[in-house]
Amino acid sequence: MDLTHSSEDIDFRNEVRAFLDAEFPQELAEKARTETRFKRDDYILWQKILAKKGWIAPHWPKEYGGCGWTPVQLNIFDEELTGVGAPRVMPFGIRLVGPVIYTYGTDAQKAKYLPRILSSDDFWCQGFSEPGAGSDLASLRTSAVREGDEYVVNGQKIWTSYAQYADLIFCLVRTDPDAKKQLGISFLLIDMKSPGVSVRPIHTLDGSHIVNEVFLENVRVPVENLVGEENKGWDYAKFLLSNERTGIAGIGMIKADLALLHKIALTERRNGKPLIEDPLFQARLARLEINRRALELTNLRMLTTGGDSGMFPSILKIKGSQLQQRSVELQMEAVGPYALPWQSDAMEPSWNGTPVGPQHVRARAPTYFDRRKTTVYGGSTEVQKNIISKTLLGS
Amino acid sequence: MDLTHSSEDIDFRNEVRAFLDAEFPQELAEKARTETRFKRDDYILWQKILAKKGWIAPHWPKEYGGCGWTPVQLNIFDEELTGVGAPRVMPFGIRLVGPVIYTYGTDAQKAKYLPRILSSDDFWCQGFSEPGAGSDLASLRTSAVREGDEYVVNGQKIWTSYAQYADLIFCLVRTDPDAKKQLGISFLLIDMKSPGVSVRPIHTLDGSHIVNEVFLENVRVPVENLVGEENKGWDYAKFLLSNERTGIAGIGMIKADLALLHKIALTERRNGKPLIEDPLFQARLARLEINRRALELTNLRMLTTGGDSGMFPSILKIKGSQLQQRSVELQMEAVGPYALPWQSDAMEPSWNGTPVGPQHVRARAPTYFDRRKTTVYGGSTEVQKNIISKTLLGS
Amino acid sequence: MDFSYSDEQRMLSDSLEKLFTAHNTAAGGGTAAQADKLWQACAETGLIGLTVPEDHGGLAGSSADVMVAAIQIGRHAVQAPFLSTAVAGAGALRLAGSDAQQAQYLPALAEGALKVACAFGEPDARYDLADVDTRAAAQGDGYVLNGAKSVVFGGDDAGLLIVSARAPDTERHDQSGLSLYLVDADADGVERTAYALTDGRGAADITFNDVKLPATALLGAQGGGYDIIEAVSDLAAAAICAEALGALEKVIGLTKEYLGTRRQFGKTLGEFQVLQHHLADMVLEYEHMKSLVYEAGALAGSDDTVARQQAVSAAKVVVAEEGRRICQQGMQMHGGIGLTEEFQLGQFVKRVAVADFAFGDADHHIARYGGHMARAAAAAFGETEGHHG
Amino acid sequence: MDFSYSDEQRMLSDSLEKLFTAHNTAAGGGTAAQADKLWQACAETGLIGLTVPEDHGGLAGSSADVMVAAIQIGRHAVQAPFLSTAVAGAGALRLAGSDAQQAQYLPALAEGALKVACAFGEPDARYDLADVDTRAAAQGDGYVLNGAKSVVFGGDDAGLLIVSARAPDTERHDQSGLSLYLVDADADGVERTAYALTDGRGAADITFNDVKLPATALLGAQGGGYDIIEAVSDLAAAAICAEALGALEKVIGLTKEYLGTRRQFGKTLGEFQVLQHHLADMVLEYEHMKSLVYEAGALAGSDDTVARQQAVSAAKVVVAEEGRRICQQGMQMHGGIGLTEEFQLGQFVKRVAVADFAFGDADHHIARYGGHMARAAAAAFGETEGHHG
Repeated sequence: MDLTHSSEDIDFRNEVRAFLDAEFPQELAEKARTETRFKRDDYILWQKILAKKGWIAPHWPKEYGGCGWTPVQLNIFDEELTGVGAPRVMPFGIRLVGPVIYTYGTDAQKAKYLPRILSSDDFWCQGFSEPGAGSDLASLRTSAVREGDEYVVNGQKIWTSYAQYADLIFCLVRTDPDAKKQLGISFLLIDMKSPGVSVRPIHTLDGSHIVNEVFLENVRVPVENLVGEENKGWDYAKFLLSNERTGIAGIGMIKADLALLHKIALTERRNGKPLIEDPLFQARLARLEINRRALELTNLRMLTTGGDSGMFPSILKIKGSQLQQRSVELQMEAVGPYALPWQSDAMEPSWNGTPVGPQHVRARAPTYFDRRKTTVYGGSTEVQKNIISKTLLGS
Repeated sequence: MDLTHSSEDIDFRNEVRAFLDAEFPQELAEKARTETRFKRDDYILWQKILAKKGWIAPHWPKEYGGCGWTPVQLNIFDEELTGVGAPRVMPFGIRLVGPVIYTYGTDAQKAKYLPRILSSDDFWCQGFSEPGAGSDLASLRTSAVREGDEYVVNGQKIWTSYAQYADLIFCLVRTDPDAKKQLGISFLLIDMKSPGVSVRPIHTLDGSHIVNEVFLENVRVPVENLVGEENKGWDYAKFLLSNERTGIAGIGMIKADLALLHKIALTERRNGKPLIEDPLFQARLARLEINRRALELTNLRMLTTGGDSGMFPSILKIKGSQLQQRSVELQMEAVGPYALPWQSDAMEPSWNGTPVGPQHVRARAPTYFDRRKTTVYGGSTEVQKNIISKTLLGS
Repeated sequence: MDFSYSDEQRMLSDSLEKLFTAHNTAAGGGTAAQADKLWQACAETGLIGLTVPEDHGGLAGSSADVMVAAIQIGRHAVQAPFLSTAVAGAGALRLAGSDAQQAQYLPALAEGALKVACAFGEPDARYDLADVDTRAAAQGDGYVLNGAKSVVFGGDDAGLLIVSARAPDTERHDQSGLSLYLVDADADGVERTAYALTDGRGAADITFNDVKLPATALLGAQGGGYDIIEAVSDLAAAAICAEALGALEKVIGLTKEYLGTRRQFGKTLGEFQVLQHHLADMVLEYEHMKSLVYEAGALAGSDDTVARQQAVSAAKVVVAEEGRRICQQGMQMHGGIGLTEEFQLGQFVKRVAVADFAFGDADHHIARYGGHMARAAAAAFGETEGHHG
Repeated sequence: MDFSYSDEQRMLSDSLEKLFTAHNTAAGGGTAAQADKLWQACAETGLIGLTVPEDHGGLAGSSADVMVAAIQIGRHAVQAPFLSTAVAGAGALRLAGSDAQQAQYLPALAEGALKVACAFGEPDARYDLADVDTRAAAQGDGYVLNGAKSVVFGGDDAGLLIVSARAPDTERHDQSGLSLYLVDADADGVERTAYALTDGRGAADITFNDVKLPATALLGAQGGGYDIIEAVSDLAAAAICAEALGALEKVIGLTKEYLGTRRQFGKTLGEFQVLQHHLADMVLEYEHMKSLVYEAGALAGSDDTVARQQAVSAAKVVVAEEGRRICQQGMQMHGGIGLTEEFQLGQFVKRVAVADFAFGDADHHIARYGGHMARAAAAAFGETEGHHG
């Protein structure tokens, strides 16, 4: 048992910091500082810098462009990047479809897609959820009917993040309507510019536009865009979702949130003292910090021991999403009456109105509402608890 | 809308207070003050005083000895009695079997049992739960087989409170083994001195002995001890349980607990101040007080409006039992390290050892453990929530 | 002891139900013209003059009547400035106004011709109503006002502002240095930044730069402002709790409906025991909150300051804490759809979020309640000394 | 970064598993003879001298090794005074003892021949270790001790007491006035009231009436007691957290087993989704607690005082709060049977209850953690001023 970072890890952290000092663009740092929402160009700008350094897909196998880092190093990397407020690397290409392609794709698919994922020349989005199929993903109804060398796809996807930016979408589609739920599903790559694809924005309570509905009307997709075998898509989706879950504890983000929270709690005052010295607020904040500490250690414990059991990703997802919510909830509490003015628009880069209150109050209520999604997406808290109890009790 | 007590109610409260000043025995007050456990004689002593005043069964119909008080008055009565620390009136005769007998019993049963219930000459206990039938009461297996003018009863009851004091037990027994669960059950009155009845104490975590196992081996019970019709016992049990639930919020007890808690929090000190002025403890205590306030108002709202729906008893039971637990939990927190010495024996009237710490610390840990039962008995919290959601969603 | 609506209260509630349904308030604030039309209709039903004395054209209603109205306002997500004008504004004028002041302002208020906003909060004050840095200096017959107020409910379009300010020679937190002043919102030196709150209603930050006030601008006694400020703030707090109660009724109703219809894994969501129990928890807390909100409504106008503060703080703590939890649970059970602008859940959730942080947050009110509690306990049992020695 | 047991730790854990199983410790404390036999067996495995330096007959183990042992002690509900003698007692002697003092006491301690108890807490002090009213006055070559200590773990049958006391001319809370003294438990003027704690282990309240001490009784530097007291208390706190972790593993295991076997309404309890999720919650919190307890074990002996205090306080807060909740949930899901003396759940639950209130409760440790947090934040961002002005 040794709970300290090795000197190699410390060196690695310094290397990452040096890179960030040198390469993280000032304009993105300024956006992060002012809590201005990142847009497509911001993501691409940063991803191309990472790609140039060779750090865009560190967890990929080395042969495909990965870095061969240890889990602890991957964790340090994530922490340092979120620590400076870097835009998160869009997961759809790098974390989600990329591994599916290099694991199950044909050589042609690998050659065509992987380089453009690494270079951020393709912006991907994910077409899994449907209006009637949220947590119960396997009940999806979008159909793909084979006609010659093409599939004809009809259906609707929902909650598609950044579809408005996307060049490509990877979809689960039903290729065998008669098979049992999970058995008739295939994994298809679709060009967003194909005729019949349309995107409708969904505006969320926080006042932002990230998610969308994607409509697919007689969209013709070449059969070479099928990944793996027909009707085996559920297996690839499960593989993909297990990758999605491990990153979702969001420890880097929580630490960044807490740093901001400390700053706010030092600035805001109650009864003549900084809020961080107010006994009630301090106790809440300390409890949150202790939870962050526990999550971080548990994450490292899982990474270094491989996890005691299949329930660890769920354990991290639940606690992580709770803390991602709790930290912005305390940020909102910290600003008191300034949680009331609604300044979501002030988070847009194009906005030029008169802000209310100091910089740090603007994003508080919108961010609170935005974060409610973390216990819903990527397998809701309820679904994760089902998984944990199933592991414990059998089923 | 008028949330104040009427002048009649205030007069009534004064009348009860005057009675208590005059009649509540000094020796019982002393036991209450020192948190000494009441025994059989204490209960009987107090019940006979109430009986003499005509206040032993105020909620009964006047013709059977009730007082004709309003629900609000009944509430005031309960509050004042628990406020002075009076032993609670044992519910088994007065609240539970009494109403069953005067509602469903024969004239002979009424004449035989009701006067002795009112006079406390019979001490009753309740034989419902069985080792395999807790919340799922209807799966009980104790059998009663008719032989001539008698039933022969075989089986086992568990969690029988005060069976060690009891003269009589009212039991649910299975009289038709072939009928569906709820349909073959009858309601039987059994003399505890009958051959074949034996009682085994169950010692609980708090170090007290209240509950028991009751074994019934070839116990012969005259058929005239059957209440109502054979195989209709489930209906009477439901009637009885609905009476049990309304009193179970335990508002009087919670108020008495909170009064003690205030006293402790004024005495104990943290950082040089009375604990009640410590911001963290004060906030917890205030939250509990606010909940007590809400429960009390909700109880009165239910009593005066008849309740908006069938879920009100469950709502009161859940919140009431939570607060009964929470108040003694805070009492335990209030004494800090003095929660550690285990002094359950010091609560027995016969004990003559050396106590540790001041009077108010002794009962803290035992009482904490004792109160865990309140969310289990009388329909567990989980069962109550099933009832509420069924009311809301249908089933 | 009676928790039910009186006949008059039932009529008030029913008429507002009809009015707000007709104006489809739940669809949002609407255009300025629609908002004006609604405001006039509110005036005609007597809603705006609800607490205004009869001889000034009002209904002379109680704080309990305000609660009845506010519940409907919450249920229908009404964005009209009822709280600022009819509750706080009318309250301050009633409690502190001279006969002449009442006669001057209240009839116009009740008619819907004059909107009023109370400007008590300041940028650095958090929820401390005595933490006032705005100063009113005597000048000639009148005063000159300098300072800044923040998050003024209804401050965006009020014609009359009721401003707390202190005598220049008093210290920052000194309660006895505070007075209230009536300020024409269009007066020279008044500058406001108007904006919408989270739930869509209007508010403003307002600065006062050498604003000249006549002698008649003083509302109530010189130095007697603090008690009025607290009383008015409690009226507003009780009313916003009632609004939240109405909004929460909708949150629960929508969730219940969703659980009954949405299917997943071959069942309705309502067949999953975990979701059943979450719903039961929401209702359990809602029913207890309801009792406290009723009590706060009944006592918000009471002369017994301690009873008033206890009741209002109790309700406010529970609305803030449990209200937030109910909304979180409601959003969670709706999944993605509950987080969209399109679906109506959001506006009720946002309504509750405003009640969470307006007129004192949970920490503010738990401390106020706790203070009363500690004093009462000390009075009941007497101060004691260390006991173990 | 390595969270797994070393080979030595695994061996220690396995040997204790065997030892405690063989002695059937989970059945309760047993007779005095049985307890003695267990104690001797513990000494033989090296458990009692676990942290004693090798040249005094110990294993020179780390605080992490203590954690490994304490988890087993909790899992088997061992009532032997490991914590008081092997953790706190040995810790104080190691940290503050002169060579002569270590040579005098540690070998006997490691052999199981000498039980030691640290008497730091006082009747009115709650968890404030500087709040000491016991006084040691210089007299001739030595000292005379007067005062009272309360809830001394292992105080019931320790042969040697390590007592915190202050110089007579120092004030009640003055840390620099504190020193530690070695006191023979059988000395004249030492009176103890022995009793059992909630989990069955022995403790005592002890008074000192003009107890004469030789010059050699002083442990560590005069006036240098406080740092030692805090360090020893943290060693004990970390160990009792590990005990609780072991006990909680049993609470969860028993609950899981019960859910899998007990049937109701025609199903096993484990088929009810609400109970499934309660169990998931218990495990979720347990796993996070485990990480904190590991960290506290790793850092409890650290020279970095801030890191030590943060890690210990973090673990202690979570053990107290979540540990209590897990136990409540475990009892609840067991129903009546979980509340009986007969069923083994109770002793593990009581074990956790002792960890809840020993060596600082949740409020004590949240304040200590919060203080470090606030100081670190201020250092990182610098003190700032009011921002809104």
